[in-house]
Amino acid sequence: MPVRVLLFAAYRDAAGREVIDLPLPAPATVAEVLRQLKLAVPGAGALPERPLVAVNQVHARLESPVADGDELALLPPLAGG
Amino acid sequence: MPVRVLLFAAYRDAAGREVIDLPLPAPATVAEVLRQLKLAVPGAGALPERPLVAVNQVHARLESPVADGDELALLPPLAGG
Amino acid sequence: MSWPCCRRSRGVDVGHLTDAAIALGPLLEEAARPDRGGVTTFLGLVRNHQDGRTVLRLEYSAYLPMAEAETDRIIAEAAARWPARVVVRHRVGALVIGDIAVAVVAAAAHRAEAFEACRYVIEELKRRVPVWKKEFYADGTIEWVDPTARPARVERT
Amino acid sequence: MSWPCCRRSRGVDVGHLTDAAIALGPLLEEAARPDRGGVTTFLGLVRNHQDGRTVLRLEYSAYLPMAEAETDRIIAEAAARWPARVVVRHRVGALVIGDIAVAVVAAAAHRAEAFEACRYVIEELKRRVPVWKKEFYADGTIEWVDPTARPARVERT
Repeated sequence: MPVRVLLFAAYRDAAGREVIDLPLPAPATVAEVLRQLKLAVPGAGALPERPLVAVNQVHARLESPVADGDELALLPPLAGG
Repeated sequence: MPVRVLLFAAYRDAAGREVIDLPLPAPATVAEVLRQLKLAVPGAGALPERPLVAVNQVHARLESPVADGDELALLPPLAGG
Repeated sequence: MSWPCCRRSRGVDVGHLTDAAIALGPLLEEAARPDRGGVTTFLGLVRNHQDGRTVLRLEYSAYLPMAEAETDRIIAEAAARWPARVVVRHRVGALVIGDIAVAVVAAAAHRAEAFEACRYVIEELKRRVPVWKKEFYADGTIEWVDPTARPARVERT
Repeated sequence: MSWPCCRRSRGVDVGHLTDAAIALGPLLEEAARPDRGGVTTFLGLVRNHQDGRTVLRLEYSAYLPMAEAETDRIIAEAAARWPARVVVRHRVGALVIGDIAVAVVAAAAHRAEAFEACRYVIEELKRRVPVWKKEFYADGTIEWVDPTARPARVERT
């Protein structure tokens, strides 16, 4: 199944990419997507073990399920306000 | 000794006066000034037993001393802000 | 008695009490500095109701010299407790619905300090600064407001 | 990726995030009403220092659609807990020292509610809304700010 991964700020700089479409065996979890991402994108190896994540624009956990067509975002430490 | 008593807002309306100079035997307390005021000014009889008071622009108590030339203010319930 | 409204003892400063409309912009300028990134402001606006009655307008009066001095003391207490700069303005005279009756601006390097200093100052101001409010109601009556005579819920307004 | 900045889904509303300078006046107008007499505002201003280093300017970026949605959720949570109207604006793009980076305005009938709602929203916003800050220092270095890597005292800024 295709999953779109979005990278922001420092993570985007590290990976050199901001949007990555990954083909994945369904069903998957956030953790599995993260593992595949680190294999597929060299710069992504520098991402932390447990980054802040969102699935379809809602905060999620590494154990959260990821479904066909979901948008998974990897969020560096927030620094708003 | 002369003591100046200031009345504000509802107390001023009740007493019909805003400044009252009272001659008093020294030493005196706020309570004594209040007692004399109620005798001297008819409308002051309606003032409460224990009003909020200030001596020389600082919050005081009924037991606080009042000295020659002091300015004693009787303060209705505060309603600022 | 009448005191000149309002104090002009701090240079061009008009003191904490003022008979002119309160504009927030200048107060923010006065409190803020490039190293104070958190600014908490409280505005007390004239409401159109009080205890279920419709208010048309109101008048604030004050024991001006004590109100200035007590506000000075409150600001000094806040400055001793938090590294914050606090600016206060309170209207006296005639106000209409929506007017700013009081403004408290607290600027600090960190937002917790700004919030705490601002809250402290408005709470103490309401508790200690000698200001009185006369409300003019739609039914034609006029009253000196007595917060101590109100139910607790409303007293916190 | 780029989303149109910024949401215009609520009529003329520009959404919670904006690439234009934040003016407080319109936000107060938006939050206030004649029956909401207590208005607490928090402004986060761009400071000229961070962890002892001199900051010249900065850039905020955001995961815009999620930032809008998460801010919506936070405001709804506040509205469920306190009878308060809360308005939020957060800048994105390039800012200089003294600019308003974020503004939270909470208007309620009573000041306790206004303070609590305002504080809740800014705390949750900093904790949950996906916005990032790149700081440009006087020494020529540039860094993505990581509040989690800082001493606790500074983290609360």
